Amino acid sequence: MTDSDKVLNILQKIADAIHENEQFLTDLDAAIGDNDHGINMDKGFQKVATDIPSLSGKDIGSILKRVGMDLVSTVGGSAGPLYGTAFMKAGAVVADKNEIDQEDFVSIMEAGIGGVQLRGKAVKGEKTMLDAMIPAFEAMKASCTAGDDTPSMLKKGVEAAENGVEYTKTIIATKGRASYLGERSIGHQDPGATSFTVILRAISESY
Amino acid sequence: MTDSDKVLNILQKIADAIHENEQFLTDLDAAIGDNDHGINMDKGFQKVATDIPSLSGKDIGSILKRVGMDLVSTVGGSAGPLYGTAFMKAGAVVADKNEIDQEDFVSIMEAGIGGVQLRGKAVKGEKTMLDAMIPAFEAMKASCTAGDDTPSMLKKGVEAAENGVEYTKTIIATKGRASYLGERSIGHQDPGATSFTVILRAISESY
Amino acid sequence: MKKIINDVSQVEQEMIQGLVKAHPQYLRRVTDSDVLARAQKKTGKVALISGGGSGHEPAHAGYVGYGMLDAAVPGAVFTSPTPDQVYAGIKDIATDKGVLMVVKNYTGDVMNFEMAADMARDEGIEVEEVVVNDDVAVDGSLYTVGRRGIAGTVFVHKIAGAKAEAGGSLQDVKAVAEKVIANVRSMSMAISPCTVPAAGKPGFEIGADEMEIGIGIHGEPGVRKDTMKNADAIVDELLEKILSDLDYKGSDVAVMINGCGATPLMELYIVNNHVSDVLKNKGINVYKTYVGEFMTSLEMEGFSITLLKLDNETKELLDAQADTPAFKQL
Amino acid sequence: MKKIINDVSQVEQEMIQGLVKAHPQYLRRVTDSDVLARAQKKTGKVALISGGGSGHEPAHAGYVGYGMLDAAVPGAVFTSPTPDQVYAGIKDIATDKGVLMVVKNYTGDVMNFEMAADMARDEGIEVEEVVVNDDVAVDGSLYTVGRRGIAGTVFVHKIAGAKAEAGGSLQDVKAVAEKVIANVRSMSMAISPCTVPAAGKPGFEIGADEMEIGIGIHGEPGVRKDTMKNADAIVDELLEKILSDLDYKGSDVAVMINGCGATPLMELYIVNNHVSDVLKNKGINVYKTYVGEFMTSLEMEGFSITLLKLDNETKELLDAQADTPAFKQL
Ligand SMILES: Nc1ncnc2c1ncn2[C@@H]1O[C@H](COP(=O)(O)OP(=O)(O)O)[C@@H](O)[C@H]1O
Ligand SMILES: Nc1ncnc2c1ncn2[C@@H]1O[C@H](COP(=O)(O)OP(=O)(O)O)[C@@H](O)[C@H]1O
Ligand SMILES: [Mg+2]
Ligand SMILES: [Mg+2]
Ligand SMILES: [Mg+2]
Ligand SMILES: [Mg+2]
Repeated sequence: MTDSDKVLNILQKIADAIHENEQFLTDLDAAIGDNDHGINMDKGFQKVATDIPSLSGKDIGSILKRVGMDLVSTVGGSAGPLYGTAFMKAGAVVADKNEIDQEDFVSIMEAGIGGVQLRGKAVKGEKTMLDAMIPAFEAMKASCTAGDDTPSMLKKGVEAAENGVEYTKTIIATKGRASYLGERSIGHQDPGATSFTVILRAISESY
Repeated sequence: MTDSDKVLNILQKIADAIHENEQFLTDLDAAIGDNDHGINMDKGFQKVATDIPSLSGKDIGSILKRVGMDLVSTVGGSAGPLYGTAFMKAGAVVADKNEIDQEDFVSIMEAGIGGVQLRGKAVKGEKTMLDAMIPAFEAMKASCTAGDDTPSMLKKGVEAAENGVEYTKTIIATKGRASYLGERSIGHQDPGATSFTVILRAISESY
Repeated sequence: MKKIINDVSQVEQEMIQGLVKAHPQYLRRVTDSDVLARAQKKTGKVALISGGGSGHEPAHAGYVGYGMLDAAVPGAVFTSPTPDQVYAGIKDIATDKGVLMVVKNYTGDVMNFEMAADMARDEGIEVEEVVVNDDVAVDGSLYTVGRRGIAGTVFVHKIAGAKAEAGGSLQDVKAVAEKVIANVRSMSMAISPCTVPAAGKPGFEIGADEMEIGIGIHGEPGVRKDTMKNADAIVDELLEKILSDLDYKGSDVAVMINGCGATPLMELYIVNNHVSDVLKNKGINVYKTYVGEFMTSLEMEGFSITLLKLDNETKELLDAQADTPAFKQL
Repeated sequence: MKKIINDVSQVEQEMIQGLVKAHPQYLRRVTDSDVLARAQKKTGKVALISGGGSGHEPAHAGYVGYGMLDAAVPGAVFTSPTPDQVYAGIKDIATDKGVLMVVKNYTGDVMNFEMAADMARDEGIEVEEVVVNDDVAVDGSLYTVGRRGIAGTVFVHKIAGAKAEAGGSLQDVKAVAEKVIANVRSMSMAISPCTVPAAGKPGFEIGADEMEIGIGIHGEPGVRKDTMKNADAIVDELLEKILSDLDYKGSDVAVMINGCGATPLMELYIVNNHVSDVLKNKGINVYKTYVGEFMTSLEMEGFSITLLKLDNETKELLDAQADTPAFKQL
């Protein structure tokens, strides 16, 4: 079981991980986008980090919603509404909960993906964050069903996300700015898929 | 004695010499001016070269006036009115002549300098073309008085002009664009003094 | 990175302050937001709002004023503004005739503006949206995000703005904006990249003898790298793409030759010289030409060509008076 | 050198053609010359002519039109036009109220314009001249060629142009032009050089962490190289020079923040943000601010600050309507 304090703890880890990867994510976006993904994500998670103290004692649903709102109102670009909506939708499925279990994790992932798809109207294979998110979700769901513990479930999720990132190198983007490059987007990994993997890895490393 | 045909011949040599030195003169102007002296001078003397056939048979005064007008109407910048007026004034002192002698050469130089000073209101020591022209004129005048022949007179003129160019490296410009640089103009030779020396050398080498 | 700035994290804020200090007769900053609205709110007309990332100046704050926009929402450099900012703008300028959002077709812009519109609609504000997609460099098919919005957006501001100023209803203003969008096409190229201040290095690398064809306005690489060509050849290529996307033959067009930020105006006129000739040869009548910087990408060197096919209504609206910091017409 | 041009020897000609094709409602090329004059010659008023080397666009052709110039004479890039060209312009626009030449203080410009004036006077045309020398970067003493003319020239065009349009006599127009000249000061800096097309390489070299202070408008090096500073520090330095040259304390001023060609408008607004604050702190009242590209040096990156001290007459003339390709005021 994961309680609110642990969630706040994880959020700080995510913020740190994004901050460490700011330049890397921006460089990935320079290659096939507009050179700002790391900058934007870092701005958002720094805001989240600032808000952590004020979230102490809140239920996990409220915490995740607040993260979503922070992201929506600070990140901008595509990542802001996408990640923002993901966190808000995730918050909704664990509304009022002060503890979440392994299945909640899977539901959170599913709801987050729903949020991204609601906003961005993309599917798998379009070279977006979904190419890391969906495989990670599927791996975690299978692992959960198979009775793995949380750490192994998360490890499998990270592995699937990483493979998803690798997969984005092989395909042409049809959503997001990278789609403007046509063939030229091949060979480059998607920044959003990468930032999602950074986030999931930070979560996994907290267990 | 130098006849009209010889003058036209010399003008072609001058045009060739300026053309060869176009880049060099422009580079000198880049250092302390606006990067165009060679370009402008070449434009002017290419026009002169084009006009040479139509000047065949004309008296030397008319030829020089026409050169002056060509320069005034094609060179632009400072060099256009300065060299242009110099040639026009030079033409005036040999009006209607079909042949000129050594003394005429000296008068031509003197009148040319008068033209430059009429327009530019500069004196010696201001880091302009005058710092080559005036010493050249003085050397030629002395040489003429001493009874030298035309080739040696011209050689002495070129030598004096070259020394004048060297001298411009040591002084601060107080006229022309180089004056804006203040102290920074020291160490650089004046483009206009250099182009004058190129011209005089071309004349000298025609004898 | 060498830029005339103080602090990479403050460029947007200091720009906004500098804008208001320069143009107090035109611009006012909406309290507690980054939104730039008309100095005097105009009621009784449809209100127009646009925006997007900063770095495209004079777009969009430069177009706030009589006959064009009522507010502009600048995001971080090349990053679309957040919904709360757009919402603050909508709320400030909203009139009982409604609000039209002019959005450039980028995933981020569309999502953020639509989230804001939803927030405003929840409060009973009538909000409509048009999405500008004039860039023929990118595939406009259904299976992609569609064409991008670039310099043609300024024609939407001008013409829809004039319609609103003339008292058109929200549906009228939206309809004429959509007419412009249906009839405007653009394409860009660049010979140098630009550097997002916070990123600290250029968005792409380019060789001394190369150019990028089909660039967007965010310093992103183009759809194709090519060896550098002369101005006329580049114009031919861009025009061919534009003219094969929409049939302009026999029509009156407005032309915009837009500099990307660092292109000498001299070069833009050299470009226009050939654009004008080509159009004439193809039986397309140039009704009006705009040459300058209208939609830039920081210090990127390059240009875009925009052609807008006109009819009587759009001609009249294009010719109407405008008085904004960056677009004035008597 | 990578430029959007066709042929280095044709840049001026193609630009002139591109200008006329873009702005036929404003501009006409005077037959057999490079001169750009108003599309419709205006009689019954003093005619204003200006010019200089090309490469400063929109100066000066962009200022030809109602309320400003009657003709502009563009020379080769950074090279003052020849007397026959200036003469062709004077002859075309001359009215019985006379002609005022607005010349920037460069040896070449002054000599070529004065030769042209002499030619025109020989034909009985009344010609007067003012020489703009607003650049405080260079020594204005009697023993030098004096201060250069830079962006402040645009204020002379605007105010003298308005006076002429209002029916002022040649002496009136000249007097107000001289009043502007006496009250206007500017200073520039650059962080990158520019390349004269025919020269093929930059006018100066500059390190990644250096800037040139006190540059002119011809891509020439400045009076001093310095290590790069932040925008506010640069503004402080330029303003200090300007304010110590002329006492602006307590007066109303017009401010011009001028981009040299490649400076993002965003940075010019960041500059204005601090300029505006400093002036306020010093008790100088900003009456009006212009931010943009008014007097450029091809693709040079940098800016100039111009301050014009106003009185009631010059305020009114500054506020008057203008309608030219590059300067419109309602
Ligand atoms: N429609 C979409 N659905 C899902 N993810 C998307 C979509 N469009 C873009 N993305 C993701 O957003 C990332 C880019 O984010 P960011 O750089 O912050 O936004 P922007 O493209 O507006 O600059 C891409 O790498 C991609 O993963
Ligand atoms: N007042 C002057 N008197 C004499 N020569 C001058 C004067 N001003 C400038 N010059 C000469 O003109 C040269 C520069 O010519 P050029 O580069 O063609 O003109 P510009 O300075 O207008 O670009 C200088 O090197 C100098 O020799
Ligand atoms: Mg991005
Ligand atoms: Mg020169
Ligand atoms: Mg972005
Ligand atoms: Mg010159």
